[in-house]
Amino acid sequence: MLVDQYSPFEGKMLQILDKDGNVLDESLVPQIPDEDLVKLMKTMLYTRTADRKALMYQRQGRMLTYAPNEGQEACQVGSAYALAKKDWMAPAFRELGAWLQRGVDLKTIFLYWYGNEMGSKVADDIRILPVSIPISSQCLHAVGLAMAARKRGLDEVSIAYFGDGGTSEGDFHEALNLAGVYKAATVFFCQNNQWSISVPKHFQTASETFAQKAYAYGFKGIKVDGNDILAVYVATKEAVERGRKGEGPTLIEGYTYRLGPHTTSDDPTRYREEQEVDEWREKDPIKRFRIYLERRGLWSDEMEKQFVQEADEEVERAFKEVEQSGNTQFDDIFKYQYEKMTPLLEEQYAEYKAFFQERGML
Amino acid sequence: MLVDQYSPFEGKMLQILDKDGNVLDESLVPQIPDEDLVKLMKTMLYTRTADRKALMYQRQGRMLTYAPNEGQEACQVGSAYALAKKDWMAPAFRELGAWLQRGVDLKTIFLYWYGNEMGSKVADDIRILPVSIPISSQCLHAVGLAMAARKRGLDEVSIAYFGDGGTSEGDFHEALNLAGVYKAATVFFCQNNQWSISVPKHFQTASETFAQKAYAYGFKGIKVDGNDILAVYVATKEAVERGRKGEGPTLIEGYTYRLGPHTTSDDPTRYREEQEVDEWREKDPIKRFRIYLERRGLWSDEMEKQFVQEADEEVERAFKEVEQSGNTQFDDIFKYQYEKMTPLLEEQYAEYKAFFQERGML
Amino acid sequence: MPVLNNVQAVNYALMQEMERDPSVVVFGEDAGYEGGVFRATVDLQEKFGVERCFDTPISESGIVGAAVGMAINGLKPVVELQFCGFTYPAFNQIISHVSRMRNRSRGRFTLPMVIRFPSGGGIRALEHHSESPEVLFAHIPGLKIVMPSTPYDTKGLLTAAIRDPDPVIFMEPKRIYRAFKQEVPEEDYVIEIGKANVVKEGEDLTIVTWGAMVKDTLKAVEEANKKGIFPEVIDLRTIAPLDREAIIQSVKKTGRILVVQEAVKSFGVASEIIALVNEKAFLHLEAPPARVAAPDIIVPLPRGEQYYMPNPDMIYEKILEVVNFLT
Amino acid sequence: MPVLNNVQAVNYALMQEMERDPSVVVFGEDAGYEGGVFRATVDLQEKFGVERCFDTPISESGIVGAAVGMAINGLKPVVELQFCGFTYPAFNQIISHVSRMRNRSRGRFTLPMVIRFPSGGGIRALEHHSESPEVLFAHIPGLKIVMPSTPYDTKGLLTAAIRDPDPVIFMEPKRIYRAFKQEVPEEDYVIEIGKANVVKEGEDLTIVTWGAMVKDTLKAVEEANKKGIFPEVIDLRTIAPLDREAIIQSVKKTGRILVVQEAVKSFGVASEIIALVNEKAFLHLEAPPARVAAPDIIVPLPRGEQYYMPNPDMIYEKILEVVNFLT
Ligand SMILES: Cc1ncc(C[n+]2csc(CCOP(=O)(O)OP(=O)(O)O)c2C)c(N)n1
Ligand SMILES: Cc1ncc(C[n+]2csc(CCOP(=O)(O)OP(=O)(O)O)c2C)c(N)n1
Ligand SMILES: [Mg+2]
Ligand SMILES: [Mg+2]
Repeated sequence: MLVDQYSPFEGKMLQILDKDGNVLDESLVPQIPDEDLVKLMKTMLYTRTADRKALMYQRQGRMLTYAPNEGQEACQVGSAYALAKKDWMAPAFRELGAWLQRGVDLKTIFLYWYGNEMGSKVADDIRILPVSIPISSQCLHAVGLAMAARKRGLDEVSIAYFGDGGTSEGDFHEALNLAGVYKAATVFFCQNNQWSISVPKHFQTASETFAQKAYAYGFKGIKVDGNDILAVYVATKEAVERGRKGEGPTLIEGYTYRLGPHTTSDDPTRYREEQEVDEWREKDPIKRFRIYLERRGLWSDEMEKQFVQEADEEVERAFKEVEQSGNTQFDDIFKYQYEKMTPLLEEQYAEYKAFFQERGML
Repeated sequence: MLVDQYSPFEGKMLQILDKDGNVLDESLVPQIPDEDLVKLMKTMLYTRTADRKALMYQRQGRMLTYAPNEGQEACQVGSAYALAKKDWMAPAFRELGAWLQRGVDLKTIFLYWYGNEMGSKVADDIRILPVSIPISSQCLHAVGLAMAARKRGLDEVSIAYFGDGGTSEGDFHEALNLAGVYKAATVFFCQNNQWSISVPKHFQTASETFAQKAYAYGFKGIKVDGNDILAVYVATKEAVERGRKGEGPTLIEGYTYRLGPHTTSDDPTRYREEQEVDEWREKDPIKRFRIYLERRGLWSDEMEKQFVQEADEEVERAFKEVEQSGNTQFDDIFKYQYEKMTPLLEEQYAEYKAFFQERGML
Repeated sequence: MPVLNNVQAVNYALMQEMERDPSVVVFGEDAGYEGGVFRATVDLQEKFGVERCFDTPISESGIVGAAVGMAINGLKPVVELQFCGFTYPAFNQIISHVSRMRNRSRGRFTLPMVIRFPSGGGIRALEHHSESPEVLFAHIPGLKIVMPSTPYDTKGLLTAAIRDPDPVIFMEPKRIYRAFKQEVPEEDYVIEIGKANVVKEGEDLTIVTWGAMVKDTLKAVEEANKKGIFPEVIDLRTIAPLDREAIIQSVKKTGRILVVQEAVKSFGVASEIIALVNEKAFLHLEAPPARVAAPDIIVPLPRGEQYYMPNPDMIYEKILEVVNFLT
Repeated sequence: MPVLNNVQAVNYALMQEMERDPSVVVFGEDAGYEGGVFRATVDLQEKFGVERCFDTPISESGIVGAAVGMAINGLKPVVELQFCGFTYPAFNQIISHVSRMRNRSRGRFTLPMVIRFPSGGGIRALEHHSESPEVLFAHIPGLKIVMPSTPYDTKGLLTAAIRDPDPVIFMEPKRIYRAFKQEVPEEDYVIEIGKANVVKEGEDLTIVTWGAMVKDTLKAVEEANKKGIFPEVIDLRTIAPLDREAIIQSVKKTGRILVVQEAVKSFGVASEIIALVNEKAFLHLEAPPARVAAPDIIVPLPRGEQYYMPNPDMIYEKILEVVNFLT
């Protein structure tokens, strides 16, 4: 098993494609149908397109705070691809690629970042929890999802995403510990993007790697090149399969980088060097996968140009729809506190409704 | 260094005296003056005497809830002996031996268990924090104490005590993580007494050992035979010295056993086998140290008999004093909320005082 | 009909609901094999197996957070937190997720779960074992807060809580866990969450209280009765949502109100009730709304607790004060 | 005199206190190198070194718990929690230790520490960034809760908080961090914790408010003035301990009271103020004490926030209602 071959204590990191798209070890290359390889490429590109445009909309004052994804596409698309439809995903807040790979439509995602809760009401057949802002709190939900599945005799697996900074919170610890004790079929996916807002990872923990933290909980961790979609996929796939077979949780550290700002409120030039960013641009996850696919004859400049143009238009369309109809309905802010409004809420609802109606605000 | 020689990942446990008092490795025996060896024995015996009598007083309805210590004397006395006077101790709630070794007088300790906050007002020159009930919350205080010392240019070390169950809490994690990041001079002493109330340790964590959890935080952990006072002392001493030199924290797992009930409210026969307790009685920390000292000509039946009798009387005296004057003074429940009573408290104080005075209750 | 005390009624309700609904699972620290430090979950593991009633590591945030995931994935978790003072480590999960998942997901993900714990003081326990934190939960939209005062209510309310489609904080006044017994129907019944109970009708004064203070209040009321004073006593049963109707109607009748709470006085549930009465029945008030509560101090260790806990004598005095007030 | 906005006043107070007292240390998530996500701690690391102003891992319980130990061992920690909604993971440390260490140790261990965080809504932020949790802290004995509303007050109150021998929760209304500037004296001054500020004298009605709502209230009051209504406006400055004298005296004068709070209505600070007024000035009341607050719902994401936040218009309406009430 890979988790045994790549011990974080020995400083190992699983990598299949190097930064220039060369295959380092043919025996590790997963059996992915050509069609899917192309789709993965497209999803990464679509993610980047949507991400950049979201940032742009925000700069134009049309979108609210947004947490950019650029650089982490392989971590997200690759790991999400390893899940079955029945599996559960518990994201943090920077998981655009994972959401898209999961099949959530961009309009819904944009609606959330536009500032409307309806953007967290994903289609019923897609198993993804809403964005979770309190750091690492969602890790516990993932454990609960997997525990419930087991108790109900279902072989569903869950995946939780969190960052390098997320490993510092008590909830991260409690989640991994519970998962170890109950052998929960949870994949803990740490996107180590080197930064937590302005704080570099070595101020988060003195641990050499994040992957090794798994050993404190009686299970295994593996560090993978998070910019190598094949490595990410292979490691996640193994973890998912082990979970599915009842072999418990796995911690995966995806070694990657946030190329953009923390959020649109952040100015990274305050705390990091341009040079570091440039170095990581060299390791771009899309770039290397493009070369790999080109070499396999599955991708070309032309295909890319055409796809990106289509994507661009689609993203634009999605956002414009959100802009047109994305405002929160007054009723909705009262309607979902409980299954049934309490008498107090009924009263307040009527009062507020009258207030805003009188002023022509509804 | 011992922490390097005894890797928890290799299943190693530091032991110097076996359960029958035989020295396993002469080279490990610490240089402790004979006089101190005798004192350590006495402190362990005194702890046990006080502990058993506390239990008895509670059974007689004279003492409130009490958390017995029996079986863990070596862990506590041995580790506390490794501290300098300037060092700080942050106990949980089952640390009678550590309190006594630290020099706190029994009357104060009994006053606490008798139900009076004055029992947490330890003499100013003894650096021990009050009993901390919320599991593992005190670990963070220990880190803060050590960080403050460093910032103030002092070489004080802190030690935090907690149980096997304590490692499951978020605060345990955050404390070890912070200590790792700041290289805090904190010794984390986990008394793995196999049980957390009714829950056996393998339901607390899937980790093979508690000691190995240190590696998640970038520092080292060591498992020691917690019923062997020499091993406990040696490991703690090394940890304290490393902390003092600025080499950061250490996690020590003292492998031990709680021979008594969790607290006086607990009935351990509900959840564990008599046989298990018997086996651990064989490994009694006092028994083996007695043999060791006898062989070194430092201890005898006679000495023990005499000491225990004196201890018995002293404990009795201490408790009786508490019984006589241990009630909480009415004023005290208002006086220490803030440095100065707020106007509201002044008013409430006067009201309540009048109420109880009218009824002859003050 | 079985005759049960309060903690047995908890156990009985859990037992029956677990039987009725296979999706109900019960867990917490020591809640499995041993059946809880107060024996509230005793026999459940034996009866329903370790998959449905089990022990957890000591991690309150973990317990509640895992329950969130389980509730989303088809179960009805009823979790036990060991003591009121150990709910705080779970506050982030409770406030940031338990109360919010339905609203956040606009109804897609709902949390039919219950968080139970023994609450309040008066058992001469260690620090942190005597808290009355109800207002901390009551201020949080999206939660329901229930506190029973009798075995009959305990069964009916806990059953309702488990069946509720929304998360319920179920606080059990530990001081009266074993204080008295009552006949508790074997059959299935629920007491509606959000409805108060008029335990004693009266004309002279409305007393609103809940949990263990109901018993103390009734003692004081007995004394008052001897003086010819007949208060109406309302047992809230549910703290949030408040049964505003019941309170307001009663105050409109009596013109006077006293709220009795075990928690410290300031910024507590009593304050809200008084504010409410001001807004809804101000012109009916014939005396200043009053409170009996603990002083604003940290719960003392047991040798000081008698000075802290509101007691029947204090309630009695306050009844006289309110009733004798002349505008 | 420097002209500063609120967040600059925070920074200025920290700077001066760190200069004055070498035992003051400042830390939190991003509070070191970058100077905080709101720039409240900017330049402090550069000026005082990494030992006195530093970044922490993302662990709120850890930050507060470590501060407890530091305060015991001779430092004066002033910690920043990044947002109001991220204080919850630290609740156990705050409630179980910060508020209690002095009392628990009968005065031996005291905690001269400050927990600062940006509070309240109105900045179109993500979920959990708009909470007004003041009442959750106010109910806890042993804490002091401060919320300034102007740069001048910010400096004076934060200075007082840092020098206070007891722990202070210092809530900074982020909506007005940069809303306006004011002259702030360079010299050392403190504003006494526990004392409210009558920001506008008046006869017709007492309005009690705090934090960002002071500004909105003054807007509404301006409108009311145009109608010949002259409310007295009290800025609490300190939520706990409440300045009861100031409130009661004013109500005795005006006979009417309106409390304006940004938090959800039920079980909030306003309720306590109303309960207090009932107890202390009932016979002076000429109208039902009233509240303007947010409805009892979870703070909506930004596209719904305008329906949630109390606004000057609502306050104005309520002023009319209270003033026009005839008994
Ligand atoms: C409990 C909590 N504390 C603080 C924050 C504020 N915050 C938002 S993102 C962030 C940094 C997260 O870093 P990391 O986990 O590495 O994820 P990344 O942003 O790099 O994806 C912080 C501190 C929060 N959201 N929740
Ligand atoms: C936060 C918190 N949760 C629960 C408890 C209740 N409790 C008291 S002791 C205990 C078990 C502790 O086990 P361990 O840490 O192994 O210490 P031991 O009792 O064995 O010394 C529990 C659950 C508590 N004190 N604090
Ligand atoms: Mg990161
Ligand atoms: Mg234990």
